[in-house]
Amino acid sequence: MLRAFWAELKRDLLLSFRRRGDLLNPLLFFVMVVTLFPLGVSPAADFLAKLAPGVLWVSALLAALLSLDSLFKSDYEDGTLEQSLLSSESNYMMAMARALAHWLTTGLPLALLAPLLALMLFLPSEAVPVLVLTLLLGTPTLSFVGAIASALTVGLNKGGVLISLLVIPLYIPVLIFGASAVQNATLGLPVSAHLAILGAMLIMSVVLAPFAIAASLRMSVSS
Amino acid sequence: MLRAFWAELKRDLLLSFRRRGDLLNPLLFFVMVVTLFPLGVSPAADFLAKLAPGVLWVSALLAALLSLDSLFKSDYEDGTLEQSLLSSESNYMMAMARALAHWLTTGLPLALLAPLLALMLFLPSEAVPVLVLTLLLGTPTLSFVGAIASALTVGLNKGGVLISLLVIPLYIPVLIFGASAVQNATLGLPVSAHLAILGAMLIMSVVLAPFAIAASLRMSVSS
Amino acid sequence: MANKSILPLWFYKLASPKYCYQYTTKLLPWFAGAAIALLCVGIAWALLFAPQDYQQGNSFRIIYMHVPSAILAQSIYLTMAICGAIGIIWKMKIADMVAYACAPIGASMAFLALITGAIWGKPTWGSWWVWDARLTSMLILLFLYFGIMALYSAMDNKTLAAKATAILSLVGLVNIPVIKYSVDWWNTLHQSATFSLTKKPAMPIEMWLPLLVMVIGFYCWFATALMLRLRNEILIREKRAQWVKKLVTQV
Amino acid sequence: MTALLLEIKDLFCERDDRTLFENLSFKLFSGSVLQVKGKNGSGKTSLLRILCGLYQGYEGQVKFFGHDLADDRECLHQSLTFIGHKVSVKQALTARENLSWYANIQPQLDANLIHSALVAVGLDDYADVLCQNMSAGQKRRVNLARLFMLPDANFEHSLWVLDEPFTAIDVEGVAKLEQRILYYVENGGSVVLTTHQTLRIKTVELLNLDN
Amino acid sequence: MTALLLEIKDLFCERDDRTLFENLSFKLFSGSVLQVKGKNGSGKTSLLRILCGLYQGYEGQVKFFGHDLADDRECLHQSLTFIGHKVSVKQALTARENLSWYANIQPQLDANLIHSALVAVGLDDYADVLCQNMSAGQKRRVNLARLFMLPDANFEHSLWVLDEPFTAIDVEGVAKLEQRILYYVENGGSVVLTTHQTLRIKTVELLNLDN
Ligand code: HEM
Ligand SMILES: Nc1ncnc2c1ncn2[C@@H]1O[C@H](COP(=O)(O)OP(=O)(O)OP(=O)(O)O)[C@@H](O)[C@H]1O
Ligand SMILES: Nc1ncnc2c1ncn2[C@@H]1O[C@H](COP(=O)(O)OP(=O)(O)OP(=O)(O)O)[C@@H](O)[C@H]1O
Ligand SMILES: [Mg+2]
Ligand SMILES: [Mg+2]
Repeated sequence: MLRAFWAELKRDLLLSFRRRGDLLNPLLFFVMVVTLFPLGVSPAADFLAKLAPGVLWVSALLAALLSLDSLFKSDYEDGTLEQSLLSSESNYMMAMARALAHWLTTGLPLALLAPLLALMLFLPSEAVPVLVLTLLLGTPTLSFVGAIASALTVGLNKGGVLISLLVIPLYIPVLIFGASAVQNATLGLPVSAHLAILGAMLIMSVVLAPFAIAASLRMSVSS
Repeated sequence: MLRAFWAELKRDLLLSFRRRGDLLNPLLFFVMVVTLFPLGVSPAADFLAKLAPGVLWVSALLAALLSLDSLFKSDYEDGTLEQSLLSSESNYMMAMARALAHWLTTGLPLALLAPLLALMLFLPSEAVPVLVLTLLLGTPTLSFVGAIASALTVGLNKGGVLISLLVIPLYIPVLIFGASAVQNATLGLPVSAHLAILGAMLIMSVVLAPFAIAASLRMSVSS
Repeated sequence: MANKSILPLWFYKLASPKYCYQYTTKLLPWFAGAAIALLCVGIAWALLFAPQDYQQGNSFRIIYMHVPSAILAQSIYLTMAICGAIGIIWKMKIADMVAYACAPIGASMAFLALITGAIWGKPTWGSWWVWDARLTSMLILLFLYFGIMALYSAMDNKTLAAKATAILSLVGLVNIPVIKYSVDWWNTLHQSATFSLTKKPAMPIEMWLPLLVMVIGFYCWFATALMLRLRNEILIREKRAQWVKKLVTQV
Repeated sequence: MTALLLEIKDLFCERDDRTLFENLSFKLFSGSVLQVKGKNGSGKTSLLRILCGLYQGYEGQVKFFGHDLADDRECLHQSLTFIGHKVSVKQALTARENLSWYANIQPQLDANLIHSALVAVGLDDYADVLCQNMSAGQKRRVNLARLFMLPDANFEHSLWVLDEPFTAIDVEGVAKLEQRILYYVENGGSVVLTTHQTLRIKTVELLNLDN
Repeated sequence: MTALLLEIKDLFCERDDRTLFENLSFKLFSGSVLQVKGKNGSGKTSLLRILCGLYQGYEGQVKFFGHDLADDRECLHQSLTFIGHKVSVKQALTARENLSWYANIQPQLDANLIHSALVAVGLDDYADVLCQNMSAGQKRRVNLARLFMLPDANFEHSLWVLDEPFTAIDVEGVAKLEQRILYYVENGGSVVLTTHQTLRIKTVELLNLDN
């Protein structure tokens, strides 16, 4: 069981290493969305500081969302997806590996880069650890839940927009708790309840989502 | 010359009509990004009113950007793109038709829907006509400029993130003038200079971008 | 199937489109009649006889549309998700069709709840819309409905589409408790529950009774609309079955 | 000796309101080749995908070693190698990397045979070339190399489902592949295949989908 | 009568540091068929794409009717029909819609012949079926239908470049296609093609890329 898990994980990481750009892209996207706000809205420091938690979280979410489209697409098109599903190894583990690889190449680098961007948006420094923590807890949920939507739509050759439609309602709870935890931290309020909820969502999605992903993939392939 | 233009335009519109959802999707995406902000940042009306111009413009920009990825991708993969380029009709017109079809199915509906969302974000009603006008002037530029990036990257089978990287720097001027025109309108300041600049960018991009698009497509196909 | 029957026989019977079609032919007039009667009585009672609210005056009367549609929007989602699960587990075509028939009705209810809420919000809270937890989660519900409908219409193979939307609606189920308990978990502008099995109603009984009538009337209306859509869907999907051909030639 | 591998009963399949086949029944015993014949669009690919559990739009029964496919696909997938219309090769990986991934997810294949498989399909010079830099036929060969990675010990109980395996392959390659199929079948393996070219293997059962 | 259609001089092409061909020179006169032969990966597709102006990684000269391809592709594109490895058909359009799009962007094709072309490739029943609901061979046939949309009057000066046109096509379809090619060539058309199957057309010039 673990053998297929490692094989899939290794393959996905190798693929994104081959296109080295891909590893950098979510980061750069993140940076740019963050820079769009001061430009579009207002560059005043105190105003930005108030915006910062929300903007950082929203753009992390969008970065995750943007990369979802290609998660299973190329595997579907070149036929390796159906070969994965024909494996006698468990499809649950395969799905888990794919979602994990997605997080390792998008969510994780985002979370690690966040402090720098927080600085650019004048987020009070006492809120920075909470920001990183919420991103570390929240972005895997985004990857796992997003992978479900990606799996559902992979056979439909639509752009990423249908995925967004399916996925944003499910992302909103994560966004609310993540952003308001950071907001609370800037005001010196307690955040442990928020973190606990984020953690609970994380566990739920890591355990349950692979079932839904595997089932959706089997369905998408069967046409 | 016009024959190929109409044939390509008709084909693209027919394709997006076939997947009826596709016509609706950018709109729904737009709606959802707009709703993310109040959730992530703050639901207070006066705060939102100040944010509104920027948020509306940023999300229109993201909606346009998200759909760029699939603009030439499927044509490249199924080989119809090389057939288009083998046409003895002018490639300039073909490129123009593609970019126009993109605008008709994303930018235009966005601009028409914007007043509703402006309401939800408490944008002062006197700024709404300016918002629509700037979107009508600005979104075609986004489509035409975006199509260049899409054409450049189509052979590379990367996700949409590389496109974002190329395109956001080019989108920033549009964003700045668009958003600040709306901002000015909320404050009762004149906006004609901004509109003139947006118009100039529009004309420039409609006239020049198709050359760049056609050349990039020829390059992408040749590998 | 009969040999591994852990479920009652009618459950399997209902799974046959033909049986289901005939069964709903009998039920339909009853539900339609009940819906019309209850809604007429409810509306007349609500608009003409129920007392004015001492704070809000007559504007509160929109509650008689708002609350039933809000409740229904959630119940329909639940129905849809449960049918989706049944469809996946027991591969029952009828369950898939019910789930499909539910989605647009539910979306329209969610939309109605939002609109009536917004109209009501203007006089009471002073704005059409606030970003309150309950309102927001209701909006998410509407989006979920849209997503489900978009996914369904995007897929050509309807068996697969049913399976896909079932998975999605099951995942979206997490939103229902959030809507329900948002008013308790966060202190918000919005009212907390009026209907409860354990507690006495918080509003005067003469306001509350017509609301109850309206709610039941809405449920009957939902059942009617569901059956109509379901029967339509059965005919389309089974168009090559012998009994459908006979039925069509009779007309 | 020859066990009943695959049993199809009363298979019915329609797509887009066109009936592809109905009342289709046949049995496949281990050690034999079944060639599915038919015109373009007669349903060969659909049938092959049903046999692999990749398509569920059918009625009737498909049994592999007595296990109904609708309930238990595990058993089939332990023995199956499927080659379809798609390349099934990751473009951004090298030939060797693709094959070692296959060896990991399909435990019936043996990772130690990768090199000899590459030699067999004539790609030993291209082992470390990215597949995106290969010609159509070379990509196809990488996919076919899986057939050379099955150790002889696993031939029995094993099923190959090959959908037009000779597409894009040159004459010499076709001959080599036919040889391999023959060797495999003679040692207890079973094959279901389609092709529009004339097979030089003699002992083939035919199933014609045109009627 | 037979004009010099295509003239190749000293063509050199390498990909990934492997020389595919060098000092390649040949002439093609109108009314003839040139079959490019070679093993998988010998450079057939690369050569055909160079001839169409779809690949620029070469040295040497390619002249079409005296116009050098590097300077003027207009002239070639007015006469060219290229069928490559890819399906070249939009999945979300019907067969008819695909062909009428082709007729618009490639004015040498005649939109009035769409129906008869569909009949010729045996897809008259599928004219209004979305291509995504077709089998591999049927999609391929939609693409090949273009060869039946060229009016006889345009045969002269016209060039078909066909890269393995028989892929996925059944026996009957191959025969029909060969017939069409023969008819076209006899009436002044010219063809450059590759295939791994044996051609039944007799009067073929060969160009072998293995050396
Ligand atoms: C667009 C805005 C609004 C939305 C989306 C909304 C949504 C909801 C929802 C989901 C329920 C829950 C029904 C249930 O499950 O029990 C509800 C009930 C209710 N709403 Fe609203 N509402 C909105 C505005 C308002 C306004 C402005 C008022 C009046 C001040 C109001 C008063 C009530 C009352 C009295 C109930 C019944 C409480 C209950 O039974 O739970 N709502 N609404
Ligand atoms: N995109 C590419 N980038 C780099 N090298 C390539 C690319 N495509 C093909 N090659 C190399 O060029 C050589 C010739 O490829 P080409 O596709 O022309 O061969 P072919 O004769 O058409 O083969 P086949 O019979 O398999 O279609 C091959 O050896 C391959 O390795
Ligand atoms: N995705 C699909 N959706 C609906 N119908 C389809 C789909 N794919 C194929 N069909 C239909 O099913 C029939 C059989 O297709 P199938 O691919 O099984 O044929 P085939 O025998 O493999 O043909 P070929 O020799 O061309 O590969 C065709 O008539 C086609 O129209
Ligand atoms: Mg086939
Ligand atoms: Mg080739």
